[in-house]
This record gives sequence, structure tokens and C-alpha cells, in this order.
Amino acid sequence: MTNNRALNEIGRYALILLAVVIAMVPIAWMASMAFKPVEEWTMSAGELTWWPRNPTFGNFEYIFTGQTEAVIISLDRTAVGPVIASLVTALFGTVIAVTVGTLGAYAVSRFKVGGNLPLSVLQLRLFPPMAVMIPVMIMWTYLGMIDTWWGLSLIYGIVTLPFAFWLMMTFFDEVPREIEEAALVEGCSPWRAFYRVTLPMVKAPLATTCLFVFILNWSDFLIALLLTTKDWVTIPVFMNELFTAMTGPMYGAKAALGLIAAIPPVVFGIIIQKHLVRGLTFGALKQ
Amino acid sequence: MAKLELRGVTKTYGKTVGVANIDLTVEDNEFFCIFGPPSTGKSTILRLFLGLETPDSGEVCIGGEVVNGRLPAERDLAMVFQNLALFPHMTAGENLAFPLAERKTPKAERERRVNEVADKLHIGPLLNKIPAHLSGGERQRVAIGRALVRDSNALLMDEPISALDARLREEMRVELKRLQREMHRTLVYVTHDQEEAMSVADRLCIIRDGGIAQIGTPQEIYNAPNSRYVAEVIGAPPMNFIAGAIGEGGAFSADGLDLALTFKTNGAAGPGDVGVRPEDIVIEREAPGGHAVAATIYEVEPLGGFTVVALSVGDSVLRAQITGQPQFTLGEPVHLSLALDKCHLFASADGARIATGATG
Amino acid sequence: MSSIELVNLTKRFGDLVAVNELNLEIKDKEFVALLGPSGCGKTTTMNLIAGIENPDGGEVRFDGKNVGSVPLRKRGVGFVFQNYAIFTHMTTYKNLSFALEVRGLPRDEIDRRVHEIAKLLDLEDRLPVPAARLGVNEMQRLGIGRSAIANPQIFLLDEPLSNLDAAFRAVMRTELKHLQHQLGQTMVYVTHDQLEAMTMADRIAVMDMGVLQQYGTPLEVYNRPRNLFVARFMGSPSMNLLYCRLTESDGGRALDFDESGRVELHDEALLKQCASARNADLYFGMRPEDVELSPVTGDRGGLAMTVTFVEHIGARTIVHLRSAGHEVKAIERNDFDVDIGAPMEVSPKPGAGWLFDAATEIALGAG
Amino acid sequence: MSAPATTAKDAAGAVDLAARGRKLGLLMTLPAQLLLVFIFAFPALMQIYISLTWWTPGDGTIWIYAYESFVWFDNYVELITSERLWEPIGRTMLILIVVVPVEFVIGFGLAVLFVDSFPGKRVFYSILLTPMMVVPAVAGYMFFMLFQSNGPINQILSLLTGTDVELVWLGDTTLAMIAVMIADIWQWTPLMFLILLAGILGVPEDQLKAATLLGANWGQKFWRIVLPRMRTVIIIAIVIRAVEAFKLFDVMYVMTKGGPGVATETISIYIYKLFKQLEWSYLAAVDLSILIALSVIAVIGMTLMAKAKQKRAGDVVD
Repeated sequence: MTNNRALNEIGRYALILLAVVIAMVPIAWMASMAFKPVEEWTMSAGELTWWPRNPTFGNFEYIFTGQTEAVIISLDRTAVGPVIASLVTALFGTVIAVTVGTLGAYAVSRFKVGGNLPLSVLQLRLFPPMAVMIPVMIMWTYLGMIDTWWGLSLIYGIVTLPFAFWLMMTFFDEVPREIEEAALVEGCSPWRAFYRVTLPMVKAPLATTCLFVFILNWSDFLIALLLTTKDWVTIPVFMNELFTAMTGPMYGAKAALGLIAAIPPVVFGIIIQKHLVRGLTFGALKQ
Repeated sequence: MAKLELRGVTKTYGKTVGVANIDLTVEDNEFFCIFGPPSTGKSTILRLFLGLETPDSGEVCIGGEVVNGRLPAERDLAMVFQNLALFPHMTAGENLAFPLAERKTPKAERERRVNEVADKLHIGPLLNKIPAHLSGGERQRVAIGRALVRDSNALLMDEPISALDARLREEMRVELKRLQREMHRTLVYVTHDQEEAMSVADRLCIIRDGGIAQIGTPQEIYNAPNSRYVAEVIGAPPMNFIAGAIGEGGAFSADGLDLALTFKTNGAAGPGDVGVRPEDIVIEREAPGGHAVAATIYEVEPLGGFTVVALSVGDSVLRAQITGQPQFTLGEPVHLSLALDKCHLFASADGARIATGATG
Repeated sequence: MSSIELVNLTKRFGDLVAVNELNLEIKDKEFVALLGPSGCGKTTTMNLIAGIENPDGGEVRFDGKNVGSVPLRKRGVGFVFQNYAIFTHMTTYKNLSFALEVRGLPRDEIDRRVHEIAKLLDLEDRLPVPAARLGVNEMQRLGIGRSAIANPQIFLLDEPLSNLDAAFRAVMRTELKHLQHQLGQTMVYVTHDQLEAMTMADRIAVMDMGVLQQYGTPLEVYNRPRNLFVARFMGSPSMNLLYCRLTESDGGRALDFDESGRVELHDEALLKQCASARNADLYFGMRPEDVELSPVTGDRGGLAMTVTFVEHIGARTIVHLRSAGHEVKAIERNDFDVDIGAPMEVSPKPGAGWLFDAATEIALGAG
Repeated sequence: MSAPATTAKDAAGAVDLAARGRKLGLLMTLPAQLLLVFIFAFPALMQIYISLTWWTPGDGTIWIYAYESFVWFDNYVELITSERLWEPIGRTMLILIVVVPVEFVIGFGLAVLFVDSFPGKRVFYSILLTPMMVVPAVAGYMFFMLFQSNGPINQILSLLTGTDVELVWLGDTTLAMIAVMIADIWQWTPLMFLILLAGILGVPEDQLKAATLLGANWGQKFWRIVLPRMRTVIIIAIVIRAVEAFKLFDVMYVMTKGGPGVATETISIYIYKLFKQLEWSYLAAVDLSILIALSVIAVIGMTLMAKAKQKRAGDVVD
């Protein structure tokens, strides 16, 4: 009886390890490329090396200072700008989405107002951003918001509003009504009951929602590609530019930048791992 | 402290009826208990007083003043919810101070009142713990403390001790009664545990499907239920009923049962039921004279302090409650006689009580 | 049919010992209640019998055979969960037929037995209804029927009545008892409600902190509690336990209750218990219904106490009394009334009284 | 005996709790409603207006004067007739039909492995989720490197097959499509795994125990208890992935820019190209058609989920 249970265990581990390897190879390859010196960037098939023979921080130095002694051409623009752009726009996009989403979610969850709000917010989530680009482009140019951090943050706030809204609604539904009613009876107006009791109770879920929405904004490429030109270009768009005719794709540099871009969402993702299902399925499913 | 009144109040939730045309007055400084089986509208009455619900029609009055439109915060009432509704992110002390903080009471005064209530409820050492770290009994005291910390118009409680285990419930109901007396508060207390209702109430109100079946002292309700419904819900094990017919002059006869009972009925005749409580049935082995009826033992339930003996008489089964632990064997023939002054006569049609006390 | 034997059964969760060296023998067709406060190990014991949990020590034996290695699936045990664990995505019929379908029985036999058990449990007209739409009372009967249909020798019920309202709970108590007689199975019933255990069980196993406190018929456990825990747990309101000291004086024995008074012992039963007393510090146990209340006359040799509270709860009246160091509850008939503060003399009715050794908390009469 | 019963309306001259709550509620939903109008209503009207004309930003006039080149439904006619639009839609559907089932099967297989606990479960679980968290554009670049003709994938294949593999993945039309699909499967299988595992674990523990006690073996439990209860979860997983697949842009664009030629040009990349070529009026017509198509899918998806959720809510005991 026990030996086929042992067999099951071995089988299980083998399959899982295979899946882990497949999941890790692309990330590992980019990580190793990020530390490879220029000469190891492109290899003829024969002696392709998995791990850099002599790892260097040259690539990071290159993208952040514009030049390093191994590479002859210097960058006309360093990666410092894009990193700041990504941070600022993702952060403010999150603030907009979470603030508007939380207020709306509480109102719908508690007072059953807002009629078609939940459905229309969901619809916003379902269709591709490309399908709204023309009006957005016209409005943003008319309002002078092209290539500005507030322009990009506003569109990020709108695009991720559905996630913040639905995530917070599921958390508010879990707050027992009696606790708010107790606050009302003890002297609070409906707003104070929200502000003094309900909001403090959902601090942790609020943090989770912020992280979740931040990951989404940080991961955008298309919107930034369209709405930014020079000053507020984000990391993914800047990566796309790191391609000079002469040397072809600057593998090492792009890999370094890619590594920097990949770390925050992976770290935040693991922190809010428990609530990912709830966020991605709009509360239809809880862990 | 103030008088609470509902005048002709009706509240419906879509199709379901919460309460229907209720007239209710809770006197000042009274322990007023509302009893009824689960979901018959008891909590709706509390929510109407609190302003968490607005009546479809009728007036809600506190201290004689109509408060229909007022927000809960402006009604100056205090409430203990069934699941206690303590603020999970605040310590016990902060929970207690919350009502005073909301009403801008100066800090020194707040601390004084919080400590005063904490001592009275023996929760002094718990003040800096959060509810999650407290036991069921402790959380329950903190909830009561939060309701007592302010001189509110009245105190409302929705089955506050139903979640505690049996031992703690017995002690808590006595302590609640004593607290209410000491602090001179008008208290509206909802429960579906009939022993608890009988034990704590100054006056008891029996609810049936959103309407009032009867209001009176526990003794009145127990000894003179105004209808079969009230007689059934109050008293455990429940009252026995013998179906039969009422002839002229109040003679009651049940087929298959040679029971001769006459009641003072002013001419009412037709189908009726005699109700007798289990503790008013006497069982004897030998046949005494008088109106004893032959029966056989159907079932014996020893409950320690007393024993519930089920007797099959004719085609109906009556349950008697005998103190102590009498030994009966199933099927043993015995004789049962009823305490005549405690027998009630109900009209089968509407269940209303026609008379109490029969002659052999 | 099948008897159950638990031999030195032990189960640990981390450093918490949920079941501690439990020895229990349940005869064939017997109805045994596992009674105790929440967290006393009664549900864990049931899970060990069913095979949901595996013991860390000791054995579970059915008809003398150790079933430790028999997998959960093959133990042939009926189990009713506290929340019934009904298959809510199936109809009532499918719930009932599940046990037979997984055994691959022929369709017509399954159909016959499902209708048979449905009639027995008054669920016949609810068969096509999706189980999710059944009322709580019906779901509870479905939970029982679903297991009973496979005629398990042993039937385990985990607090099945706790979700029902009070009125229906009383009805179900008698119905479950009759069902057990009809199906003729060995039944183990877990509950924290001592009233349920008293009315239904042939024998009660009172447990606390994973240890068996006492195992006996309801009246044995009620009248002759083995220790203070059982004395306090059984009965509502619970047994009065008054701290006192046994004193010898010129040939007679007496119990000294400090300021509350002294009571000479003349009662044969009490004297016999005192014979085996090893030290003088005792608890005098007296059931509320065994308390005799009389106006203070001094000649009945009782304790002087004052009334602190009176609870009229229908058929009975609970009188709360207090003296310097002791509190007593007495039960009187409905029409008994007394003013708060009135002095009363409290003495045990003839033949009542049950002594405990204060140190070991074991009843003297328990031997 | 009591005062004439006053109706709640006039008695509640002052504002009662429910009314006050609704007022506050409307105030709180205002920002969300404004944002929605700002991104929905106004743009929709603008797009309808533009789609009926031949206006392009290149004409030198701003969009309000588009009426000068009213062509009514020419754009829509061309949209339906020209296969130039149906090809990208076809390609997107192709990717959808291949990618979603593969992700479902692998995701379900992994989820089943993770049902009961085993040492290291939490660590493996987190690792398997990381692909989903990687920024799509970066993931695109990873696979761009991997699929280079002298890249690691060819090297691994050479090792496995013993021959010297030199596939030009990103240069060949079919190979590019396969490469793009592999990238998508790599990134989004963890999402399927996450949702399906939650679905399996969502099955009430007691019902599984009850089934075992009634004599059901592992297979019977799976087919009779786990799978039927997971219908809603499976619908949710597939609907979400299908919707996501419609928005494929980042990975494709970084890896192949829709190339070689138009081999891997999804609907989003095609729209992006139209956008860049400033054919905005025709693009407006395309956008509106997509909006309408997706709204229909959304409503169907919503009702499916609501009905399923409502059925689950019918599980009284759950």
C-alpha cells in the first residue's frame, strides 16, 4: 500500500520540478545576461554560456550613467528617467484607482446605490485599451497631457479602476453590518462610521489592493508607448528603444533593465499571493 | 431615562412582514423582555427604536417625542448586538470610550466613566486587549460596558448571551438583572430562550409573526396564557392539549377518554382543547377515587432534577413532569389525575383561552 | 453488528494532547454519548473511531479487531456531520443513493432502498428537490439517511441537533432515539448539551481536557458524580458545592462550614462516605432540587443563609442564597415566593448530599 | 386609541438613516461615475462621429470639423469587406483556440498536484506564480532572446535531438506564431493554475470527507464531487483568459512587432499600426465594432457568472 504512495510522491515532485524549471529558465537567462560583459552578449551557437564567465555590473553602469568603458557608443539618455517615470505614474495611478474605487465600492456595497456602476466598471475592464486610444489621444493632446506624469497617471487610474473597485467591494462585503450599525448607534453619522470604523478595519485589504493595482500599472507598455514621447517614457518603452542600428539589440543592457523592471511586481505579487485569486476573478472566487 | 413607545407601527421588507400594526409601551426603568421563536420580528422592533429601520407607518416615540425621522446617533440609545459588534481594531478600553469620544466628552470625564464601568463589570485588566484576545464571556462584558458607559435614554439588547455556554448563560442572566436594577436603566431585551425570558423580565411581551400575542408579567403569562400559541411557546416541556368538545354548561368531553371536566364557560360551545402543564399532572400506581384516568407509560426521560414521563391515554400522549427520579417500566398501567384549578380550556377555532380552573 | 473498544487511545496536535490514554468500551447496539465542554476531545475521539484522524497511540477495535489499518473508505461507519455536509450540488435522491452507487449496486435495488429510507425519514416527497433547497430540519434527516442506507454497523453523530431551533430539537431527540432502536446500530453521539445526553444515551462518557472523567448511565453520572468536574457539568443549574471541614466531636461526626454553621451528620449514607475520607478538607455536594429551605428555627441543623435572588422560570423557581463564604441555589415549585434578603435555613433533604475530597476532587463515595 | 398613523414619508420629513445613506452613497460613487463618463460616454460619441467621416489628423483640421468629409457608412462597409481586418481577428482567434486549452490542461494538472499538502508546497507555489507577475514587455524580451537562432532554445533542442538545430524562430511565419504562443502559455498558465486550484480547494472539506466515509474512492470523489462543483470556476477561468487573449499586444510587439510580415499580427497590433498610420476614422469604425462585440461577450460572461454564483449562493449549507 505504502509503496505506490511513495511512487505518487516521486511522480508529483518530478512534475513540479519540471514546471519550476520551465518557469525559471527565461527569468534565469535574462538575469545571467544582465551580468554578462559585452563580448559575451552574442555568442555563436557553439560556446553559448549559461552563466557569465566573468560577471560584471557594466551593463547596470551603462544604462544608468550612459557609458561604460566596454561599450563605445554612449547613450544619449540614461535609464534614470524611465525608472522614475515608471515609479511616479504607477504610484499616482494606484492612488487614483484605489481612492475612487474604494469610495465607489463602499457606496455600492453598503447603500446599494450606483445602479449600473458595477457592470459598467467591469465592462471597462473587458475591452482592450487600444479600442479607446483615439479619443484618449485627442483629449490628452487637447488638455496638454501628452508626455506628462499626471496624464499617464490619470489613464492608469482609469484603466485599473475596475480591479480596485471589485477587490474592495469583496472586502467591504465581509465587514459585518452590525459593527457599522454599532458605530451609528453610538453617535456616528454614516460618513464617520465609514471613516472611523469600516476604513480602519480594511487597512490590510486596502494595502493588498494598492499592491495589486501598482503591479498592473507598473506592467503597462502600450499606453505608455502612445502617451509618452521623451520626458516621461517608462521602463518598458525605454527598453524598446535600446536598439541601435550598429550593435543590434544591446542584449546585456536590456537584460539589466528588464531585471530591474521584473523585480517589484514579482516581490509584490508574492506578498499578496493570497488575494490574487480574488483580484483576478473580481471576487467571484476567494482563496 | 425615558419611556419607549411604538404606536400602530408597521414595517415590511418587500413581501415579508417585519412587524404589523404594533402598539407597545416600555415604561421607564423597566426590564422589558420581548420573546418569540426565531425570526418572528423581535429584532425589527429593536431596529425601529434604534432608527436603523424606518417604519412604513406609525410612530416611534422616545420619551413621548416622535423620532421617526431621527438618525440613530440623535436618539441617544445604547445597543448590545447579538454578535456583540465590538470594533475589532480597537482595544476594549477604546471600545468603551468610543460613545463618549463621539459625543466630545472631555478626556478626564471619559477615563473616569470607563474605569467606573470597567470595575462594575470586572473587566479592568482587559482594557488594553483587543477583542480577538478575549474569551466569549469577556467580550460579552465589554459589549455591555460599551452600552452602559453613557447615560442613554434606554438600553437595548438582542440575545446578548445566546452564544455563551450553558453555565455562563445562567450566571450572566442573573447578573444582567442585578445590573439593570442597580443602574436604573430602561432595558428592552430580546431572546428566544423561554427560561431566560421568564427569569429576567419585569414584563414579558410574546411576539407572533410580527404581532403581539400577549404582554404581562412572567407569572401572568405562564399561569394565564391568553391563547394556545402563548401556552405552547412558554413552558418546557410544553403544555399538553387534549382535543374534545365543549357542551352546554361548560362540560368538556374528549372521545376515548372518560374525563369529566366542567368549566365556567358563559355558553360557549363547540370544539375545544383542554391544556394542562406537565407539572400539573399527578401519576399514581393504585386507582385513587375521584376522576383519575387509566393510562400506560409510553416513554421515560430522566433529566436528573426531574423526570418527564410520557403517558398514552386513549389515542393521545400526555407528558407529565415529576420531580426526582421515579422508576417506571414502559407499558406499566397507571392512573393520572389533573390539578383541576390549573386546567385551561381553549377554543379550537381561534385558540383563545375561554376559562381556567375546572371542577371534577 | 459491532461493539467498539478504545484501548489507551491517544492523539496529539502539536503539544496539545487532544485525547489522553482513553479507554472506553461500547457494547453492540448501545447508544453512548460523548459529553463535555468544547475542546475536551470528544469530536477528536469520534474522528479517531471513524478513521478521519489516525491515533498517535493506542488502538480502535471493532468487535475486538484493530481497525487501525482499515482505510477510511472501508470501515463501514455511518457519520453525520454537525453541518450535515450534504452534497448541495445534487438532488436529495442522489445524496441518498450516493453510498450505494459508489458500491456499484444494481439500479433497481438502489431505487428500492432509497425510497425505503426516504419513507422512514419522511423525505419521500422531497427526493427530486435539489438538496440545497431543503430546510435545516430536512437536511438533518437527509444527513442521517445518507449514511444509514448502507446499513453501517456503527453510527457516529457529531452534535447533529445543535443547528436546530429549541422546539424541533426536543422532537428530534425522541425521533433519534426511536430510529436507533429501529435500525439497531451501535451509536456514538457527540454533544456539549448535558440535557441531550441525559435523555438519549444508554451510557454517558463525560470528558474534559482529553481525559475520561466518568462513564456510566445518565442517573449514575447525575446522582453519583465521580469528581467536581462532572458534578459541576451535569444538571441545570449545576450542583451546589460547599467547602467544609470534617470534624469529630464526642463520638459524632459533623461538617464545619465556618461562619455559615455546623451540620451534625446522622444520615447513614453520608457517614459511610466519611468513613473513607483521607483528609478533613471536603466539598459538600447538594443538587438544587435536594435543598430543603425552611424559616430559621435552629433545630434542623442547617446553614443560615439569606436570599439574594429569585428566578421564576415557569414550572420551577430558582432561589439564590448566600452566606459569608458560600452560595447555594435551590429549586422550588412554581408558586414558591420569598423576599430578597429574607434569612433562610438551608439543609439537605434526607438521603441527599455527596462529599468530595477537596484536594483530589474525587467523590468519597466513588471509591 | 393611537394617534392617526402618519405615513413614513411625511413623518420622515427630516432625513432618515436609509435616505441619508443613499445621499452619501451617491456622493461617494460620483468620482467613479465621472471617470466612467470621461472614458466611456464622451469618447464613444466622438468615435461614432469620426467613424462616419474620412477625417485624419493629417488633414490639418481638428476633429470637430470632420463633418466636411462625411462619408456615412463607407468605413463600416470597407471594414466588413476588406479581409485586411479579418486576418488579424483570425490570427487572434487562432492563438486563443490553441493557447487557452493548453493553459487549461497544464493549469489543471498542476492544480491537482497541489491539492494535498506536501513539504515545500508554499515555496513551489510562489515560484510557479512568478511568470504571471513578470512585466509582459519584459517577458516578451526574454523570449526574444531565447528564440534567437543562436539562442538557448536552439541549443537545448540540439542537445536533446543530437543534431545541430538552427531554427530561425522569429524569422519564419509558422515558427514565429509557435514562439509567440509558447511565450503566452509560459506567462498565463500560472493564472489558470491559481484559479483552478482555488476552485478545487473551494470544495467544502466536509463534503469530501463525507464522500470518503460513504465509500467513494479518489476517482469517484473527483468526478462526482470536485468536478461538478467546479463548473463555475472553469467558466470564470476560461472567460477571463479569452478576454485577456483579445488584448495581446506587449509580448507580440516586443518579440516580433507582429512580424515576420503580418504573421503574428494580433488585432491589437493591427489597430496600433492603423493608429500610427493615422487612419483614425477607419480605425474609429473598427474600434466601435470591437467595443460592441466585446460588450456582447461581457454581458454573456456576466450573466453566466451571475447565474453560476447565484446557484452557488443557493447552497444554503455552504
